[in-house]
Amino acid sequence: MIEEPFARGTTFFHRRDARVKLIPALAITLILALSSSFLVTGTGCILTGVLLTLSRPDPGLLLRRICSVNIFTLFLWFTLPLTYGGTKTLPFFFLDLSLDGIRVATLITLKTNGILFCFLALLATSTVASLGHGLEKLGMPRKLTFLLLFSYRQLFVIHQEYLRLQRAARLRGFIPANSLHTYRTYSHLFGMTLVKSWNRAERVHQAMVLRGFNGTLIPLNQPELRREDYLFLATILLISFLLAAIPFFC
Amino acid sequence: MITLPPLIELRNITYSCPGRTSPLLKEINFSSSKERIGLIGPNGCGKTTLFQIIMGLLTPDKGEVLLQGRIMKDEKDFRLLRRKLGFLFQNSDDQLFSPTVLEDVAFGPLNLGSSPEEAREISVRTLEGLGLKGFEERITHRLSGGEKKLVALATILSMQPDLLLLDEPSNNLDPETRERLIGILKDLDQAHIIISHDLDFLASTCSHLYTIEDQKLIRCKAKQIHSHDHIHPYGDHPHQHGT
Amino acid sequence: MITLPPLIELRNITYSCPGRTSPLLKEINFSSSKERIGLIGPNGCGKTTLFQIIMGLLTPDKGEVLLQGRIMKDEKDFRLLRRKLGFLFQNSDDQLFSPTVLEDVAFGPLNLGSSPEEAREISVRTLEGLGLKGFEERITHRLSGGEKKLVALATILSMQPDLLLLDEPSNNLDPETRERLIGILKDLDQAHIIISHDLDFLASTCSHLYTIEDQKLIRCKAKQIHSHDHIHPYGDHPHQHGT
Amino acid sequence: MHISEGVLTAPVLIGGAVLTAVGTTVGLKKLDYDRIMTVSLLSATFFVASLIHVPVGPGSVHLLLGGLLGLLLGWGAFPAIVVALLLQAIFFQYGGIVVLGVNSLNIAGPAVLCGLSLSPLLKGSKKQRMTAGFLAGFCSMFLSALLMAGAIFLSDQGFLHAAVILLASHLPIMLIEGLITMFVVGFLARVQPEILSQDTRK
Ligand SMILES: Nc1ncnc2c1ncn2[C@@H]1O[C@H](COP(=O)(O)OP(=O)(O)OP(=O)(O)O)[C@@H](O)[C@H]1O
Ligand SMILES: Nc1ncnc2c1ncn2[C@@H]1O[C@H](COP(=O)(O)OP(=O)(O)OP(=O)(O)O)[C@@H](O)[C@H]1O
Ligand SMILES: [Mg+2]
Ligand SMILES: [Mg+2]
Repeated sequence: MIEEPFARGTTFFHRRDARVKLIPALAITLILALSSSFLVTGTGCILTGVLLTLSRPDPGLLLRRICSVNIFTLFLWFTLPLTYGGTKTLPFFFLDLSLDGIRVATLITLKTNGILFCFLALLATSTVASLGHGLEKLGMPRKLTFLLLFSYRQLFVIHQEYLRLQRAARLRGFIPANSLHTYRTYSHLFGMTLVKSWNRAERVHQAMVLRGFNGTLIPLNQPELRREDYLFLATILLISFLLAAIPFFC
Repeated sequence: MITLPPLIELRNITYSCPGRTSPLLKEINFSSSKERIGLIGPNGCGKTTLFQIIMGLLTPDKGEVLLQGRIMKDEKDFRLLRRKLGFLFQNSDDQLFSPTVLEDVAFGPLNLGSSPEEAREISVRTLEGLGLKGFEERITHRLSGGEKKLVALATILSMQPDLLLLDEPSNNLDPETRERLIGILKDLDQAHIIISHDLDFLASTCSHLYTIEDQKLIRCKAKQIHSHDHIHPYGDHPHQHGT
Repeated sequence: MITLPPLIELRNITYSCPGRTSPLLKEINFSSSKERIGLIGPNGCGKTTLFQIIMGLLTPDKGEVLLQGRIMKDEKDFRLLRRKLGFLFQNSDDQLFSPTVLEDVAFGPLNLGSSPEEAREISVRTLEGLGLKGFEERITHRLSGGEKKLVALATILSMQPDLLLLDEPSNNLDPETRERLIGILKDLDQAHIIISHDLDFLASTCSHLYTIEDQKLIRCKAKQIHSHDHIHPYGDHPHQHGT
Repeated sequence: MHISEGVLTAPVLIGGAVLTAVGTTVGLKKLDYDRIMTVSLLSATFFVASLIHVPVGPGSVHLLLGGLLGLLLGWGAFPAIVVALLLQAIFFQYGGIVVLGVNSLNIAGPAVLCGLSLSPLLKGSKKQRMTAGFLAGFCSMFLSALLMAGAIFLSDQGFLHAAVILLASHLPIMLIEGLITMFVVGFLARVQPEILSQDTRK
């Protein structure tokens, strides 16, 4: 089942308006993504790690998330030290590992995880619904917001429909293997899900029309920003600023 | 004394499904103002189709739909009609499309021209009336089946319609929610037409019954609805209890 | 004389829904070989859940499922079980996924190792047995509700199971199809367990009834099933006719 | 099929973001509110596809089906894919906000391109339809992998070998995508041909 497990919680982070989390999340991500300094990325990783701890995520779940995101990093660790080239090498058993390759792989690992921590602390603590509205307030086109929110609403229905069909296939002795039969079966399961979604779209559209929808979407006002929100925004922006300024002091 | 025209009237409605030869509904005449009506009939006899015709979602081959004596001709007329009539779908998942309950309930009023504050206020009030206080920020897809049904009802009631068309509202409800819904429907001011296979449910919420037989809409005999017994409106046809 | 172990047996099955505190089913013991059993009970009492546990789709908190005296431990064991037991879903739309009827019915036999010719032959024969001759090339998605139900039954029968678990098979069927289904079930060799709210249907297809009450599976008194009347096995609990 | 954050340099990130913004704007322009539900639901379905794991060799891969979405929606596939990736970023933290532009471009660009160029074949014979399906799946995946490798290479020339390995490792996935897209197109043609012949692609 698709869930938003990190959004369930009542910490200070969970209670903040999505907007004041989106802006600093973007700032920190940008700083980390564009930096090539170990100091910045290392400090960033620690800072975002602290933020993440404050948002009190479920440890087991957190570990699984970190692992799944680091699969790509692992790929880099297996390839870059062998293929990156450069002049300096590090002998390792019978291999010559590229020092530059190791350096780059480390840097990317720091960046990836720093950004992941920042994401988990700031964005995963809001539901998609509130993030969608936050993004719209921050200037995302309205149609795109509605696309996001509508597909978010129907995602669960469609996924469950698919799972039920898959269960039916399993009950009829279907065991996935490397065969044309398997690929055809998956296509049929997915194709049926697609047909159902297509037809559901028609009915949901009718539901909108019945409620007076005639082409313009009127947003319902969102809660006002509170003092704590501004305080939160200022604090994290200050931290990001300091992070960005590190190279100028060292 | 001037007699007001009925709120809703059907005149000579004939409708055939695309791709079928014989019509599903044939020369149906019907009018209703402030009654509480139950509509029963075997599967596929055209009950849902009839509701869709009334709401202007399907166009009949022949005949007219009238709102307060005025013939509904085009989409613009039907927009007016849709403010007066609320249609509850058989499947609530098709009816709820906003992420949170409050947004979904406020969607109608906003489209009808309420300001965001008014819409919010109406929605909160409607939810309260249905015993759904505190549900405002809940995510709709995470609600239980019964809760979804009640929220779907709220999205319709917030538009303050004069007549409710409810398509199998007691389907898939557990006994408590079902009882709660009966209570709600009894307390509401609005008239309603309810499609259901659940005769007990109809007995407690409606004052008389219609059925569709041989493509015609027929009013059932009066006494049938008032007995709480096991009644068989389909007469001598093979019939089905339960379901 | 050696007594064979029962085809299916449940031992001390306890199951709680995720996120609920009190268990839905508690220490359920049951066994069946070649009987025709009806299972009734109010909405949400755990009937469908019980079927899912038997099929290995849900794992109980405690207790075991046994097939012919063998404890089913893992997915591999349950794969064996699923050849012997056929499960008809409450909603046929969840069960049919191939483009045409023939492909859907042949899917099971193909997975069980039949050659394409054999699978086709078995499927054609199964469809014929259900009075669905000529349906082979029809698009499953476009069938009527009743036809879908019968095709879903065919997809299960083509795997030649020893026991059928049918979850509300008469739901949403019109009276004729329902009668036809009763005839089919009476003629089949297989034993079955049928969940239904439709007591008439159970009376014509089952020899005895079980119900789930207070988390327990209880066998109903013998006479109840033979009366064609409106019986209330739930005793004094609030109950619901229809739906 | 995602590049995680931290690999790409500023010019590549900005380039990707700008092109994605353009593609999305075009897609949204062509999308009226009558069709927003269809696109939303297909976007959600596309997301669900990414949760489906099919076996390949000893392991398994998840589906992408960008080519299929391109065939069904044309330009509309662009915003649909952006939305699906945004949802993935939020749900699973695969590829976040900063790389969203590049990742979307990598998947949606080829999807729209293949969709628009191959969709006329859908109206043809069964053979043509199957070919269109296979090519849409195969080529859009190939182009996506190529773009992904290109983006990595452009960021840092030292990544050349890693990029080549990445591209090669996607070869079986391209085949699977081609086959599955072909079968799904076949399925739709039989079960609900209106979906393939809708005039929604512009
Ligand atoms: N879009 C369509 N194209 C062709 N036939 C249709 C279409 N929609 C409905 N039908 C057919 O019209 C008939 C009436 O359908 P309708 O949904 O009105 O029945 P109903 O009385 O509401 O039945 P139920 O009790 O099962 O809800 C059915 O036989 C159905 O197959
Ligand atoms: N995945 C789930 N998570 C939490 N609760 C669930 C889940 N599936 C079912 N339930 C709950 O378990 C209970 C039993 O469900 P089940 O489907 O077995 O009932 P049933 O007896 O088949 O009812 P019905 O007659 O309505 O089909 C219900 O209260 C339901 O809400
Ligand atoms: Mg209906
Ligand atoms: Mg059930």
